[in-house]
Amino acid sequence: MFPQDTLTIGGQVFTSRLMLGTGKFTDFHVMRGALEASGTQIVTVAIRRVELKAPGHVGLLDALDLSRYQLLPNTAGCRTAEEAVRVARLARAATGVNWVKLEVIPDPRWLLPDPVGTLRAAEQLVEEGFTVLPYVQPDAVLARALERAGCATVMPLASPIGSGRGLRTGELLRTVLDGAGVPIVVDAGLGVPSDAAQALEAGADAVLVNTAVAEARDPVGMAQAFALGVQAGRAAFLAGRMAERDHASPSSPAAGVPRLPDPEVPV
Amino acid sequence: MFPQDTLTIGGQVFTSRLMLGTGKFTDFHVMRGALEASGTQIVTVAIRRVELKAPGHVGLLDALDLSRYQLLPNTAGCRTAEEAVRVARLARAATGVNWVKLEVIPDPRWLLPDPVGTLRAAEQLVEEGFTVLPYVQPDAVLARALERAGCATVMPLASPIGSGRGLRTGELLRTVLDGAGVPIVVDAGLGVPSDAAQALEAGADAVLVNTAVAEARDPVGMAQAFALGVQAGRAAFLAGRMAERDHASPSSPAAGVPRLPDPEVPV
Amino acid sequence: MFPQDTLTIGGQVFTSRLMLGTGKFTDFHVMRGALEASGTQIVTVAIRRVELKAPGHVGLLDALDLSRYQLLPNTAGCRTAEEAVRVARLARAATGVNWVKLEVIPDPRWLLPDPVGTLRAAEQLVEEGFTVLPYVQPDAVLARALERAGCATVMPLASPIGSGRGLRTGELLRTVLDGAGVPIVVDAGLGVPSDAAQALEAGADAVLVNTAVAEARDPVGMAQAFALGVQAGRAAFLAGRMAERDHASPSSPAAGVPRLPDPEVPV
Amino acid sequence: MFPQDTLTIGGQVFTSRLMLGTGKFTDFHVMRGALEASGTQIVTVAIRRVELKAPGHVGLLDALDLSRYQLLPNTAGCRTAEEAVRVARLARAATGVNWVKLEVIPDPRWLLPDPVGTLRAAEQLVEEGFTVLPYVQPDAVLARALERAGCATVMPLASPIGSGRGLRTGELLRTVLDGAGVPIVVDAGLGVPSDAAQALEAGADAVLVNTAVAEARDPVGMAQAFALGVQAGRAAFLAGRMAERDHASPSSPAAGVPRLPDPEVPV
Amino acid sequence: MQVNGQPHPYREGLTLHALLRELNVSPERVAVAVGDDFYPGARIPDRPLEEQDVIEIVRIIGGG
Amino acid sequence: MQVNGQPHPYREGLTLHALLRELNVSPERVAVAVGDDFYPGARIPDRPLEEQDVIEIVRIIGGG
Amino acid sequence: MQVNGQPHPYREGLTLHALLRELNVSPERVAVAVGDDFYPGARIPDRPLEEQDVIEIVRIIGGG
Amino acid sequence: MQVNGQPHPYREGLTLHALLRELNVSPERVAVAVGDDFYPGARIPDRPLEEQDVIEIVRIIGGG
Repeated sequence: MFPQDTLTIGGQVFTSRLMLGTGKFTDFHVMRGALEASGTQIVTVAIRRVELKAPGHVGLLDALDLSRYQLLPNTAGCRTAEEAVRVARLARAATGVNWVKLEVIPDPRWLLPDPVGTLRAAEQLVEEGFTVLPYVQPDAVLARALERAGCATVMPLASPIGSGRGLRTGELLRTVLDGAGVPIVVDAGLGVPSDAAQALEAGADAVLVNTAVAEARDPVGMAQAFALGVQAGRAAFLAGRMAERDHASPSSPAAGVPRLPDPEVPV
Repeated sequence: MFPQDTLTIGGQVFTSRLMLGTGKFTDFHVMRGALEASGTQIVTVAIRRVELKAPGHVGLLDALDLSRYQLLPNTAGCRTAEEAVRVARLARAATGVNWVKLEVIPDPRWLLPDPVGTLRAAEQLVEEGFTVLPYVQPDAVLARALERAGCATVMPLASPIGSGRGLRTGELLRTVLDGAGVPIVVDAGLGVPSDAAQALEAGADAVLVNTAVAEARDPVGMAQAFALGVQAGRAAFLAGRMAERDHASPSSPAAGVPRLPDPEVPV
Repeated sequence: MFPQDTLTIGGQVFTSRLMLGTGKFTDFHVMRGALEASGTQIVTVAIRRVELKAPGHVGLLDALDLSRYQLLPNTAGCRTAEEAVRVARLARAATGVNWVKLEVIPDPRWLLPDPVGTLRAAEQLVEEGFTVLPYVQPDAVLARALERAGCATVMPLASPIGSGRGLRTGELLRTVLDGAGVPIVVDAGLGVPSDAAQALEAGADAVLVNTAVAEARDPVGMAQAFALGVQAGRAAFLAGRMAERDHASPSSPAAGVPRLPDPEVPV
Repeated sequence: MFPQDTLTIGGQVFTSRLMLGTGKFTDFHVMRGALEASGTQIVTVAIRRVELKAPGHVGLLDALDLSRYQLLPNTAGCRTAEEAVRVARLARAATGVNWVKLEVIPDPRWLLPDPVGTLRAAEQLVEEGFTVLPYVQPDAVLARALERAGCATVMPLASPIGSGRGLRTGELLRTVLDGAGVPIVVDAGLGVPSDAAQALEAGADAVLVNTAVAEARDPVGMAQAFALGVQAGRAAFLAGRMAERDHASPSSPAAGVPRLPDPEVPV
Repeated sequence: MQVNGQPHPYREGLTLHALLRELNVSPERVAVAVGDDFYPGARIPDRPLEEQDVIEIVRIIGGG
Repeated sequence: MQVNGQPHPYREGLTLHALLRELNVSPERVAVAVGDDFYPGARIPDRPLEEQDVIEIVRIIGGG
Repeated sequence: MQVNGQPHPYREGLTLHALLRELNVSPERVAVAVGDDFYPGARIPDRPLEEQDVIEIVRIIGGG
Repeated sequence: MQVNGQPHPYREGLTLHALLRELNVSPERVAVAVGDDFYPGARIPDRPLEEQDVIEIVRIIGGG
């Protein structure tokens, strides 16, 4: 749509600003349809232990056209920096990809990330040559520290993971966006396309969505809806919104209205 | 996009759900570009007195490709039912079109419509064979009365005209949408595409935008952004949004995480 | 608290700005405690048919100290202007009080008032010498019409009756408050004291609460909480709030901080 | 008001839940009036270098009745953990008080705290015997870490310091409140009493206010307004709010309405 | 005759006081309407009733 | 005679076409009302005018 | 010996390939860690294992 | 010698009390740090100062 408007992460250039997760889909067929409809170019996956002695089965990687998507393995489920670093290394071995969506989440109820552990793990993984995309709360000071540590993006949350509550952290997101030196990707909690559009309108560079698509009544339709919402928000950001007014301002000229000589008192 | 998903107003079928106003544009060239980019099929215009003895000039109608757009003359500037009815008749004579966006607005500061005068004017204009699209506050009882009076749509406001404050009346809009028998078109106050997407996601059938496009830094780009936002909101409405959760819900499976034997205490 | 800050309705002077409804209480004892704790001076009641052949029982009026409260009978349950006028007359006969909280509500799902019917009934009741307090949607034009009709107040809703959803109509409430000539009483939907405080801070003259108190775990404690919230909001309105800032502004002087000669890079 | 409802911080028991800052007041007289009207028991102060060779003048401490207030010196202006620790030691020497409101703020535009530096300074100051009240972003994981480090409270921000934008971080505040083991004091950004009431209603234990009082048109009146708002919010929290409803629910009984035999169609 | 929305058996010579007695309604704290005439409980007249009268007997209860 | 809200000098025998000519208004894309009669530009009759006529001459412009 | 968080019977001379065979794990699209050594499925060495080895065998699945 | 962030002329034999006198600072309600030693105003020692000392003299002011 804007061929010249591209997003660069870790030295790679993307035209889509919508990242999609692959969790919670009822089957691979629906998942592939949603990925297709979303136009996404970056797809997150998880690392899990092989069920021992279980019969073999078709795997996720067989279901994905790896030539079309940048894989983004996550460290979901890790509670500490140490676990996250180890899972990132396993992910790299399993995929051959050195990108990682870094999640260090000690809290099972709200799934909120640990700022200190996330920063420590990010420093370690950058040193090991990973392209690190850390999941964080919308903390501008932490975001700058992660930039200095060499992270490729910062991914602040909109609301709790999988809640679909929308962009409830706009007040802090604007402080993260202000003067950011790496792409800001709003991740977690987006429920509808207008949430994604709001993030892009505010200046976010991209969004990541999973549950809102996978749990929609029609995941493929919703994937397309999010693609459109992200494009709408980005286009509006580039076009420059009107200034808000406190009062009304007529859209039609005030002069020259064919008034009646003596208008009755209204109502 | 959804060829089968059409909007019918006054017996006419439309594929676009974005109506555009023609006020406040710097010149006809920019206006035409914005109409083009918006994909709109319904365009509002105003009626004003000819400046007497003024030199002739190219008119708006010469600037519009009338074969592509349904004209929607408004009664902006009218303070009473009587003035509005008279301006509607003048509009019909001037355009040959019997559609009218009915505005009865006694209040110059907030440009809020008069519910009683609007209903009275609507009854008169319907009787005279007009296709009436009344501008109102988001009042569900008034909306039903306008339906019964034979109006083709009801057009509740999002916030004051030209304010760009967005959808601030969602709490009442949902009552207008609930059980509506005619298309509900959200008019006035939308500032960015996410506002429009919100309205469509909530179930509105269309939106009307003018100032947000005309006063954008790049009106043509913003017109396209609104087109995308409207499509996104409609697509999401059709796809059926996920249910909101109060707490978090992981996007990746909880089981099988490669945990370390004895995790340190986080942080 | 502010003995000089009084509220005048229908020629009567009040020091409390909290009106309380008497519905939904589990028993008269709790109700009396809540009225006491709220400090209210205006109490709403309803009119209902006597159950024929039912044994007599203690009535609400016996449970109220009528010397302390201005009774405000409502027309709840009336669908039309005609029913509301008749119930107002019955209420006057039953109480000897000529105040009436006018409700004309055709819609059972959202309990939204009919603007046209409410205005017509108000004109009739004012002519009959009633002190009329109409329940309406936050429609500034209708509010002015009710003023001209001689109503003693206008009572716009915050959100649907009994929903406890809070002040969701602030965008329209500010237009009702702007230039109002009679006291504006926010009625319906308030759930917690901060909702009431917001209404008073915005310039509302009073609020009416019922469900939020009657359905609280501790109705007497909640009645006191609302009394405090109303006082807080009114005091803030009189004291004049600070101007909002877009950015931060230090509360402590910027100069003279005992800085270290060469600060490390933060984090 | 609730003598039995007390707040304990650092082993000391307080009946007021409103902390007040002493910055930005036009003069000591107004400041004393505001402290008085607020009923506060905890007062923040700052540490600054003596202007060398400047004539002596009455100091803040001479203007405060130290027998009535717990002094809470802050480290405002410090950019690093090291600066903050040093200022805390200077504050203890200057006041004889070992409480400190810990602020480690590298960012001059938004005045946002550094989570890592704040935690490191907190650990050091706790070890030195300080009662530490750290100013932080609403990060539940960081809050738990500060608890474990021995902090006496956690003080998350509502919006940027001195902005008066109100409680814009409610979505994250609820995660900080959920399962907190120390008092949570909402600090920074509160503009009006309803903001404070919202924080208390949500379960916060106290709030700290400065600019909203000092910059009000009438600081003394606003101090009282905040005192009432805090009491209202706390009382509501203790009384247990009603459950929200999606739709309306009548406050008056539905049965027994004196209906007319054959109601006209409404409107 | 209609009382509180229900049909009520009419009989020749029935008066308002008699009706209230047979309905077991004590006039304190009620109000009565016969057609468009409205009476406080304390001043209910013992007027004769007619077959087509629409009668309303109400009281005050808790409401918001 | 009133034209577009302004008083206009009336003279005996003045017709609508003559008025438009002297006002330098070309009938394309305008509409005219004389009292309660409304005419598209293309079908404006050359009707005689009277002193108390209220005349409106309008066109379409940009509006929202 | 620990495999995927569970204790696993160790026997003298056991190798990594042998372990995968007896666990019925085909090496495509898995990754294996033995302590701090990480191996892609395609390059898993047939290294001897020791009793105190901590072994992890993982694959890619759907996640957000 | 540095005092409150500014270089300050050092002279042989200068003591803390002398410095405060020449700076016209009365010790009530101030605090002083010499390097990592922190002194309440009431207990400021008359210690000799050295050329490389970093001295801080602070007081309490209004702040939030």
